[in-house]
Amino acid sequence: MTPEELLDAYSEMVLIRRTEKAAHDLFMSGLVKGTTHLAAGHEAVAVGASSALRPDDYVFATYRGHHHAMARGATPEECLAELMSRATGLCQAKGGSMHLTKATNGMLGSYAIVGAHLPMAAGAAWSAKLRGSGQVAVAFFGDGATNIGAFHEALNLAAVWSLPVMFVCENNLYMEYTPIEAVTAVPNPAADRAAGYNMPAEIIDGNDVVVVHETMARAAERARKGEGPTLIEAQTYRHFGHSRADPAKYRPADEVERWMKHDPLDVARARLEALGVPPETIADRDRRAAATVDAAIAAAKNAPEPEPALAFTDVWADGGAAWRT
Amino acid sequence: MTPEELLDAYSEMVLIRRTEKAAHDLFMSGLVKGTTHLAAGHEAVAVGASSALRPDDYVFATYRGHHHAMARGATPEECLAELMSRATGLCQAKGGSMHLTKATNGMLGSYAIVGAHLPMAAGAAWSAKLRGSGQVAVAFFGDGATNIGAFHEALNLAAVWSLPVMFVCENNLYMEYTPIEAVTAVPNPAADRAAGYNMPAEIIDGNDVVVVHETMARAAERARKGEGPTLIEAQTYRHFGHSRADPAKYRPADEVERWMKHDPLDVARARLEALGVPPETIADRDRRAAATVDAAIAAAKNAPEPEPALAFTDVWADGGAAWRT
Amino acid sequence: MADVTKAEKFTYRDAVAEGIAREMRRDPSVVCLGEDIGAAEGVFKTTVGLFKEFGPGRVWDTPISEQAIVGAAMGAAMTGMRPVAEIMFSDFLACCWDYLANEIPKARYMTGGQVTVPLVVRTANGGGLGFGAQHSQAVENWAFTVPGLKIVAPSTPADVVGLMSAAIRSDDPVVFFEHKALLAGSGPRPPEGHLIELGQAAVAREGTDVTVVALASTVPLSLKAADQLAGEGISVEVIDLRCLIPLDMRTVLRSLERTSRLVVVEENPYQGGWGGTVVSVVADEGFELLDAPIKRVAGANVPLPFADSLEAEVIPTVDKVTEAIRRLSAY
Amino acid sequence: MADVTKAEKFTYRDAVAEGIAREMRRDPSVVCLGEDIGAAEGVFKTTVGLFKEFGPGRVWDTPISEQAIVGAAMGAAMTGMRPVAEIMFSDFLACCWDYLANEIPKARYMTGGQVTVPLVVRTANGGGLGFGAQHSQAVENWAFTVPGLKIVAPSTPADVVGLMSAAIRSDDPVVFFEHKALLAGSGPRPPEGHLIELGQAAVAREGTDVTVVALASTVPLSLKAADQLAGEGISVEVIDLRCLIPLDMRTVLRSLERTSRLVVVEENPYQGGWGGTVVSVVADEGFELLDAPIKRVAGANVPLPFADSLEAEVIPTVDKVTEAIRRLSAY
Ligand SMILES: Cc1ncc(C[n+]2csc(CCOP(=O)(O)OP(=O)(O)O)c2C)c(N)n1
Ligand SMILES: Cc1ncc(C[n+]2csc(CCOP(=O)(O)OP(=O)(O)O)c2C)c(N)n1
Ligand SMILES: [Mg+2]
Ligand SMILES: [Mg+2]
Repeated sequence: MTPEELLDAYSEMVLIRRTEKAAHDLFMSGLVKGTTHLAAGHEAVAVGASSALRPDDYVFATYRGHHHAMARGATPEECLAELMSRATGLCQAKGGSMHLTKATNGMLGSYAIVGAHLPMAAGAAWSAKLRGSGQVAVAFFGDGATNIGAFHEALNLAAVWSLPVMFVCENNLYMEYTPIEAVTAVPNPAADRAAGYNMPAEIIDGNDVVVVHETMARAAERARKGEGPTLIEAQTYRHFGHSRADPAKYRPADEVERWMKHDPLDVARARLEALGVPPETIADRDRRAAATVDAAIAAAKNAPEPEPALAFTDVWADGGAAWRT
Repeated sequence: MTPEELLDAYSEMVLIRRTEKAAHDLFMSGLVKGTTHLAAGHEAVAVGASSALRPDDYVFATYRGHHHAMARGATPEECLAELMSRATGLCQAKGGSMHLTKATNGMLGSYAIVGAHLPMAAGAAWSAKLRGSGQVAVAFFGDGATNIGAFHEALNLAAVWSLPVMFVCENNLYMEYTPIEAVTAVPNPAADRAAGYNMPAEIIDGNDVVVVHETMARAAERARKGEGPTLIEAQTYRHFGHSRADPAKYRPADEVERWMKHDPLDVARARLEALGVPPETIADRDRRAAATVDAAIAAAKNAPEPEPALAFTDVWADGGAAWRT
Repeated sequence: MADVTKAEKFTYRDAVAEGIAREMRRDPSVVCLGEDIGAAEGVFKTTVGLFKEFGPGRVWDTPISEQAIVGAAMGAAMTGMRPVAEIMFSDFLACCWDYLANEIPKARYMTGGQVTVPLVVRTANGGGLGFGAQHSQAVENWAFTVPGLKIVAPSTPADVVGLMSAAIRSDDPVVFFEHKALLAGSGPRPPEGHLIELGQAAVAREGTDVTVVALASTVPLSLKAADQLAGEGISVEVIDLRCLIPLDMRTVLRSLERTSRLVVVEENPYQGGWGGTVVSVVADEGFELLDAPIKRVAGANVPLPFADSLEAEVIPTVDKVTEAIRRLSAY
Repeated sequence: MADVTKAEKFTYRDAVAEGIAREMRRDPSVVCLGEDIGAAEGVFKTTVGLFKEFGPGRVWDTPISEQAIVGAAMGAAMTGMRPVAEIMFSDFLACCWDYLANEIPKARYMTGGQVTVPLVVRTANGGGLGFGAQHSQAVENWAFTVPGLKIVAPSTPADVVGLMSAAIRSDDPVVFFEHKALLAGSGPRPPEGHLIELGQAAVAREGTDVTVVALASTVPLSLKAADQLAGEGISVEVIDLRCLIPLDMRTVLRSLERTSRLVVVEENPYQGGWGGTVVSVVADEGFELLDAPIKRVAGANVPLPFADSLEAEVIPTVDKVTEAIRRLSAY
């Protein structure tokens, strides 16, 4: 990554962090309903990965997907409006926090059933291969997803068909409240399975955006050359609880502290400083992100609620919901 | 195995072979309806395994399960009667070839959805562990089952909970008509996955009843000692096609020939002869098996059809089928 | 007195844990398994206290492996245990549907009665909380398509306890739907030993003009509608089915003998909803009782939208129920 | 002439492969995937010729991984392809139910219309061949519980072709049920370009006394019943729905305007069967048309037994249909 690229990546991460903080506060104040799964702490995975992709590549994410939507170009306003049930939301308030999608940018959705999107990503990669488009597909998923059947089926298919797909596990040590190590037979829940699919695997620092970027760039290159899928296990940590108001008391204090000290924003900032980027340049990006998010909050608050009729659109490709003739 | 044990195992295998041959002929002559999946060629897996188990251990098999039902004590007559839709069949003609079950002997069923019974076997092993009974459970399955999600979930759960269960893959190189190697990312579809569950695995000659017996005995001992599950990949081959009248033309002639020369009955017979068991003793067992099966065919043919009312029994534990009050 | 009432506040959520605990105390073969149900006490707090009281030998945390959870429960049930498996959200039943559709309900029948599968699959069902398309569905109709499953969906805390006891003691497999929108509601704590036979509907409110058949979340909804309509001089009888299988059609038909008018209120979608089957029994066996068309107030035939205001458009509401009843009583 | 007829024998089984082939010729984005569909040409021989004509780049053999098959089809459909995925037996839809229930039908709606999922899931459905409890089910009612899926279930070879073309060209996801008991039957080969709009029922036989609504296997059954009853002076109209979604209730209600009597004949179980929904529309909107109770002849609420004689006890038969019609016409 060039210093400029890194600075842009840093800016994007800050923007995500601030948007997530806003989501949290808006949830607490009752303006965001339902549930949210904040990815604060995971920003480097999304930004590092996306910065290594082509604009026409495909990304599939989970219910913890704000960072992936934004890394692929969804704006804070679109995201917050969706969370706040506004008509201007990314999904017209029909998806919510768990289903952020920005299809025009190849971000093909956030899926809330653990593991379900891994076969979809394999399918998108198959499609790219069939069309000879040179595109790749990426599925981001949690450590907990490595124990569900769809994981196994997707990895085998991708390997057998030599598909241009990357499976990126965001291993944050926990499922909802239970540590992944308590329910998994191997220490590295994703990487230790890769050999069973004859698939190359890497375990990386998911909080270092440069490492993520470089790993993804290599894997994408392999994929585009027809050399098949790669599995990447990115070690990271969430700053908030699993969802909503979860205080995450099940996590030992020293573990939390250790990871908080390894904040992906700090890691990137340190790299920027080491590269000689002046502190004021960085601070300026911080300020710009803050201003963008403040404006997004205000805009989302002022945006209209969805029309009731929206409940009956877009079941079918003709735009409607008619089930009988 | 003592010579006596081996002779008994041989006899059982011959009995299975003859029963399967009868099933085939009866299918061809229209007396067996629906479908059959013959296990001829796989006998050593079932007999070797069962002979290493306690009577109260649990066995779960697939639609290709005649050999497992018989190895656990189902008689040729019970089996053939079931296949011929007789009231005296193992399952009262409600199960058919694909669902042979002999629950009184711990043979808890044959399941026709690929892979579905692996979690069940883990559950039976969990039950044994909870009850401290010292029992073990075994799931037999095909090579094709190693690519379905339930396989992955069952193996992980069994390993994490350290369950007394053995997963025995009967790798006969083919799914229905497609070679397993065409759709699997690793050469040994079961064994090469075991490391992903931190589970010991062995690849064995599934056509040598002694090898199967000894491998299973060791694995069962480990399981009973609380040392957890084992995966066994038994290499074998089917003598008939996948099901019904499939002539299995998709298999290369030299492959068929090679395996036909490695018939489990021949292997066992050679071992018996090497142990000094006189040929006439062996021939006597052959004759007895033939007589038993001939009698079974006759008895099954003469057995009554099921009463129509049987269609409405045993939905519920009260014996009935009432769905409303 | 106020304090006593406070101390006695007994929620639907509490009732789930209490119902399970009562059976675990009685019968050592009852064991629980599911995701985050142990030390974490369940993401809906419906297993609070179980891990503490019964320990890790009877309350087992699982990986995210719905097939393994329900499949293992099946294997354990076949071999002497009475497992109570939690599937966190009922939408995820789709991830282990083979077990619910093809394995558990058929094992007894297809073995000619050789095996028994006494298990309970508990799951949080239904909408109204803004959880969106994949976490809000009322899917009791999925289970209803499968002969061989008993189906329970209680509407009150006392019924949760009484039906949970019956479900766990049942030698048949039971799918137990706990409605997310009811979890916070409260009601009287039933006495020890409280047991409600499966397949017995309750007449939640007596009335003479229109019969409303409801289940789980639609029971309080229908009762509110009945309250409102009482002011307009319409007398509504509300039947809480409590179970879909066994289905208590006797209570429904008996009510129709008096009212001759039927509204079925169900949260699952209209297409393929359980109400269709209820209506078809009535349209056959109860045809001569009817003085008016039969109406169904059901979920719309669309996925569930996220926004509250949109969700209300597509699931049953008090207004939709009163509207349907008014039209029938004016017929 | 006899030879020509012989040469032209066109089975339902042939029609499946032909229907797919016609669309594959027209549109290079149509690709097939499934177990044993390639060189082996399908275990039901419903993909005969495809591998030979279109090669391994368009006809893909898969592992036994139903979730990967349908999930990959979804991902491909979202990105410019029109996959046709085979699930060998419809019972196995349970192994990938999450995709059918939660993913495919909801993707467009929950993204606010951003994604389109033009795929077909084809599957061999239904009983009558003695395949037992896990390979004989008619499960079109499972799909019917899920808003967002179109559902096709043809009864004739020509309809297979015409509906397959419509299904593959549809921008909505379609579940296409091929009935196992109809595969060997034959009929005329439709002309090139034959296309049947989804959601248009066919009046398979006109009549004036009783309307019979049928689907797939129950269409020939109902036609036989109608033939028999013609001899008794009862005139039966048989409607072949052809699709469950869109559901052509207009044709049903219009028929009832003349007959005033309805029998629904469906192979799936009575509990939760699609007939309940058809009946409930009629009992609401068509109440005043009715002169008699509505009858459903459906699968019994039991798993499917293996033995032929037992299976006949629990699935619709000509005798059960004639019996129901006779009772209605005598009402
Ligand atoms: C199939 C399925 N089972 C259970 C859940 C409930 N659930 C939602 S998130 C979650 C934990 C997932 O953990 P992980 O994969 O590590 O992702 P993380 O939340 O840590 O990002 C669970 C169990 C679900 N959504 N889908
Ligand atoms: C989930 C599922 N998918 C597909 C099938 C259809 N099917 C039955 S047997 C079979 C091949 C299984 O191969 P393998 O596991 O190797 O066992 P084998 O038949 O060789 O003993 C297939 C695909 C099925 N029964 N279940
Ligand atoms: Mg995690
Ligand atoms: Mg095989």
